[in-house]
Amino acid sequence: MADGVIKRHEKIGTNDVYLLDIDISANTEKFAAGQFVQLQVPDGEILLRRPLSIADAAGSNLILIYRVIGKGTKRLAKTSVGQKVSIMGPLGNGFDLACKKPLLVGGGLGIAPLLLLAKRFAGKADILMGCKNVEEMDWPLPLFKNIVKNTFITTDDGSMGMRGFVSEYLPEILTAESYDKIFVCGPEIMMRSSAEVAVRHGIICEVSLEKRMACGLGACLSCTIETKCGRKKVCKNGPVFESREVFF
Amino acid sequence: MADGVIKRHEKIGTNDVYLLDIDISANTEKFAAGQFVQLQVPDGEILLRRPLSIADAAGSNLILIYRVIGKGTKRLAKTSVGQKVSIMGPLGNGFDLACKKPLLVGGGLGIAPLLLLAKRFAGKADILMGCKNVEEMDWPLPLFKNIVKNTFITTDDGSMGMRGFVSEYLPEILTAESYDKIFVCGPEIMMRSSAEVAVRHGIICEVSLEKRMACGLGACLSCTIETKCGRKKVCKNGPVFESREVFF
Amino acid sequence: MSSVSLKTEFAGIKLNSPIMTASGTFGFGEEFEDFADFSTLGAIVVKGTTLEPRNGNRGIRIAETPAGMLNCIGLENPGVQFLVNEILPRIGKYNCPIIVNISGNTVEEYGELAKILDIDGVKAIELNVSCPNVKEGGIAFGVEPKSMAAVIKAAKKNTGKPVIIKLSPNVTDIAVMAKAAENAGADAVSLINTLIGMAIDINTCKPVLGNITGGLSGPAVKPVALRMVWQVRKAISLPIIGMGGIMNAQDAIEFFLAGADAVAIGTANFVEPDSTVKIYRDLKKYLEQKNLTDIRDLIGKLRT
Amino acid sequence: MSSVSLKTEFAGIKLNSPIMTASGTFGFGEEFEDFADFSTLGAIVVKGTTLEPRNGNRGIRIAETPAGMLNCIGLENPGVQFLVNEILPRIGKYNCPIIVNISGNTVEEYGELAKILDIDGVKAIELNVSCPNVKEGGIAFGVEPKSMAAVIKAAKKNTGKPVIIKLSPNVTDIAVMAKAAENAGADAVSLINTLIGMAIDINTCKPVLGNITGGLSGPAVKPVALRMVWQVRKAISLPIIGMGGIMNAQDAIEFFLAGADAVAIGTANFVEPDSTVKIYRDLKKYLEQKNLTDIRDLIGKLRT
Ligand SMILES: Cc1cc2nc3c(=O)[nH]c(=O)nc-3n(C[C@H](O)[C@H](O)[C@H](O)COP(=O)(O)OP(=O)(O)OC[C@H]3O[C@@H](n4cnc5c(N)ncnc54)[C@H](O)[C@@H]3O)c2cc1C
Ligand SMILES: Cc1cc2nc3c(=O)[nH]c(=O)nc-3n(C[C@H](O)[C@H](O)[C@H](O)COP(=O)(O)OP(=O)(O)OC[C@H]3O[C@@H](n4cnc5c(N)ncnc54)[C@H](O)[C@@H]3O)c2cc1C
Ligand SMILES: Cc1cc2nc3c(=O)[nH]c(=O)nc-3n(C[C@H](O)[C@H](O)[C@H](O)COP(=O)(O)O)c2cc1C
Ligand SMILES: Cc1cc2nc3c(=O)[nH]c(=O)nc-3n(C[C@H](O)[C@H](O)[C@H](O)COP(=O)(O)O)c2cc1C
Ligand code: FES
Ligand code: FES
Repeated sequence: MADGVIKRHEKIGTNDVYLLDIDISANTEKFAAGQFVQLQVPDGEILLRRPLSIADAAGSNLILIYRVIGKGTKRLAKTSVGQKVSIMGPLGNGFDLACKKPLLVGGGLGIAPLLLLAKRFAGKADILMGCKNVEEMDWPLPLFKNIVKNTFITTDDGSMGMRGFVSEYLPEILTAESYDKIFVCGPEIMMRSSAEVAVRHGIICEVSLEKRMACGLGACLSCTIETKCGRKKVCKNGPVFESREVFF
Repeated sequence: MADGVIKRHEKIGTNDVYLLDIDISANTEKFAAGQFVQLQVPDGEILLRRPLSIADAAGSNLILIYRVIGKGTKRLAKTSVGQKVSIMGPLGNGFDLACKKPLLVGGGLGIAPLLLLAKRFAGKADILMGCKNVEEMDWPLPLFKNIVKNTFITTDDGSMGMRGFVSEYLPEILTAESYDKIFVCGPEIMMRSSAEVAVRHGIICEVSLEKRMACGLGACLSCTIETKCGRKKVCKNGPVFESREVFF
Repeated sequence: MSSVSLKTEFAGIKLNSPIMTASGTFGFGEEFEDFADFSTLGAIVVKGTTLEPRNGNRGIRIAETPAGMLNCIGLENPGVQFLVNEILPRIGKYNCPIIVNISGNTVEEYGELAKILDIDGVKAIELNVSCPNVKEGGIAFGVEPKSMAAVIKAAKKNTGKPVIIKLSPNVTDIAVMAKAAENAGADAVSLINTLIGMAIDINTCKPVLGNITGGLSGPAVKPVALRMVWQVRKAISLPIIGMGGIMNAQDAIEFFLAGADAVAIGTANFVEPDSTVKIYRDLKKYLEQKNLTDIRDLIGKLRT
Repeated sequence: MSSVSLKTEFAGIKLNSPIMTASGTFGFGEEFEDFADFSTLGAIVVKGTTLEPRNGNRGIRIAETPAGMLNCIGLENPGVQFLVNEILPRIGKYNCPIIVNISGNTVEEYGELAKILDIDGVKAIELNVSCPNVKEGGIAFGVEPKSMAAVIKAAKKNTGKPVIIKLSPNVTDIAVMAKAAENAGADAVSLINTLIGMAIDINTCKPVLGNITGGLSGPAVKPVALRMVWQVRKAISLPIIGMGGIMNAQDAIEFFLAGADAVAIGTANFVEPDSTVKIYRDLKKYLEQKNLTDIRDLIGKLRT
């Protein structure tokens, strides 16, 4: 629980993608990539908190990157620098960094949490990112510029990088380089197909799931999923899972 | 109906009194003193509009003066310059200016609409204002400085002007000067007792009533009152009434 | 020009759109002359009318609640004769179907009112058996299938106009009430009236409302209203006017999908007096986006 | 030191405060360890428990609505044996009374559950006969006085603990249900459970919730909940746990004034996980301001 103050808030992507920089007056050093926060949309109209991944963290600053989807994020986009915002978190379990040669795989807004992950890997990770088209690449490209080794790109329409989905390009990449773990975040279908490729290549794969959440604390059971090891709560036991546990 | 933009918004009274200056991009020349607007509290948390008297108007600017009372005004106090705010109005009937020597009588926040009234009388009106104590006089005094002839003051605790209620001081003033109409706005009990004094002195008295309102248009019947001439709607037939019509 | 049509028919009445106003929230229409566009309104449902004029309840009549409001107006109205003699002639000029909402103290009064209103200038009558704010009549008839049926029959016997019964949400099973209404010969149902609620002033330790309890309306009740429309749609085949917390076209579309043939806009009129105009416009836009040309293609099309 | 005491007794159970948690919104307490202060909580009412473990409903389980939320969790729980063997021993350390909320498919199951839970570590049982999100059991028992009475009797026969019946708001007359509960031997009533509601996604034309309908909770329902507590207070003399949209001390005070002997905090826990702590603090402040020393001086003190 922290009362943060908005330090920066700007549209960074043509397609309604915003970056929110919040000073939470607490050290964020221990925040793990893949963890999330429950943010209260200011001004009282929105009842439930909204789960947003920690995109980046440094000092007492927390960076969230979000896309305007519905009522809550639309309202959030109207808040201004200087406003207070209540944050619960960090919540859940982040990615397990133990590996030698990591490949990050992100699709759409799922690219956001990979930012902190890339930083935690201190330059040794590669990234494969996929978006609909070149316009949607406007925000991730500059952000990842100096924090990853190699960048691979796909767009659905081929307007930048390879044409197609990341999972189609993934076999090629996994064959060319000897990654020992991949970290996937994006739409469920994209995570599923990427995980399949990873499994086929005998590479461990972690994915980050999204489910509607009320409490974010494991209490309300809004977010339970069926896993190979029984029922789990995305908010508490995830959002990051080993892919074979959840896609089976 | 107008979408206004907040041009100025500041606390003008120690006791949570705020001044809101809104540019409504429409000429306010014809707005009558005593009329009100239905203001939508920005940011979506508050459902119903709030009725606020027109305190002043010039060019396309509308001045509202309000005290923080409950949820709506508390929320309103948080809005900032530059924000849009939806205004319905001017609504209702204002004061009838026809008279030779007017005395304005205001209590507490009821002093606000007398500001525009004083201006409409172009300096020829006197004012009698009553507040709890000298602190509460902080906002009205400077506002009325150059727009009325004589200013009489009462405070409940005697910390400024006469000690007591305006209605106690009123007989003295009415005897000393030959006013031909008094205009009263304030708490109902103060309007009632002032109206009684006026009637006793044979002077016409107009009062401005407050009732909870939903529509402000005469449709919902939230605000009906019993008058000598049948049931009336404060929003549509008032808020200004001849005192003998409503206090009988 | 848009090829989308919002014209529709409801219980045999031709409507320019399926967007009506909810009784008690739109006065007699006149009050909204500056804001509404009567050519896009399906019907004006006027304030609840009784045989004799009524003063309504004393004390505070409205309170705001989270995303809603409570009212205990208590059927203040000038009486049916005044409506017939003074108001109906005046509002005829809008060329908009007028539906008169009526309340009686007894079954017979409903019949009497229906008879008096069986005149030109009235397109249908809506039976209010669900007003929570009056002691007699009102809700008593609306929570018990038999007395509701009696009211419907009394009205039907006395008028040739379509008779719409307005259902109370304050019941265990709204489908049972709707079926009883269908069996009693109602031509249509409208739902929901307000949920009974209360608010307390913790400074004075008194109820906020003069009548202690009041009717809850507005966005807060929308989920309940929508569920009830859906339940009733499955239970009967009469046309339905859906209402309860509709603030915008999205809300209205939810009601159409759930099975409402028309919708009524209530509390929204207080918030934005031109709500009906905006809903008309945005509803058209939605149909265009969905490549639908007729509002009726939307009704009841919920995919479950 | 403040001389105000929030200590109270409820159905014979000594409570540190009249502030409880509502079943299903506070897990088993553990999830709120970082936020709650168990010494200021009257009781933890744990998630609804059934004889066998349940998976709950498929698909989307919550939706936000204006000032409220819909849920169709569907009583997911690990079953009573797991509760007894694993969870109760763990949460005993909080030294906070535990009330177990139970649901059965049949009258007999309620009896069986009551028997299994007639153990140390359980202070009372709350009968959930009003869950709108499961096909069997659930609400069916909660809208009909006779079957509700049967459930109460089955439970009472099998336990020495106080039996609290949780009333459904989805009924025509809550006072009738409360009286039936009192006559059947219940030791206390709690109200309200959720109102049945629905939401539709107008892009997909499908219901938002996996179970189509869900239970509405949060500030939106507060006026209805408050009215029902007031009605029930007038109808019976059993102690009442009031709930429904309580977000802060002001809301809680409204419930006390209306006649609730204790309150339960539900949806508020999701919004502010330390809601119960804040309500405890602000409730004390209010009593001080009013020069009251005992929370019981507030209960039922509505001036009408
Ligand atoms: C662990 C986690 C991390 C996330 N991280 C990000 C992020 O970094 N950036 C980002 O843009 N989005 C992220 N999301 C998705 C984000 O929570 C939703 O886009 C957001 O809640 C939409 O809210 P809304 O009010 O605008 O939409 P509405 O559709 O109006 O919301 C209605 C309800 O559904 C929920 N909801 C809607 N979409 C989603 C979704 N995809 N996942 C979960 N709940 C949803 C809302 O929280 C709300 O309760 C994350 C979701 C989860 C679960
Ligand atoms: C015609 C008219 C002109 C007014 N002019 C002014 C003005 O110039 N300055 C000013 O400070 N106040 C004025 N008021 C009073 C002002 O409307 C209330 O103070 C305000 O609505 C309180 O809102 P709230 O949400 O803060 O209070 P809450 O108590 O939370 O409001 C709850 C509900 O009660 C209504 N309400 C509460 N108090 C009043 C009241 N005194 N009169 C009418 N409705 C009330 C609110 O509008 C709202 O619907 C005027 C009222 C009327 C009817
Ligand atoms: C101030 C007010 C007055 C009302 N008066 C009546 C009435 O006279 N007759 C009636 O049948 N319903 C009456 N209603 C109920 C509305 O017609 C409608 O059923 C209800 O408000 C739900 O719709 P809404 O949420 O869109 O307002 C009234 C509602 C309000 C808010
Ligand atoms: C997510 C969720 C789960 C719930 N689960 C249960 C339950 O298992 N048993 C029960 O009796 N009530 C359950 N309820 C109802 C609450 O206990 C409470 O009665 C209701 O939410 C109203 O209170 P509130 O508005 O403060 O949330 C649940 C409510 C929610 C929101
Ligand atoms: S969000 Fe409540 S259990 Fe996961
Ligand atoms: S506020 Fe609606 S009639 Fe006056």
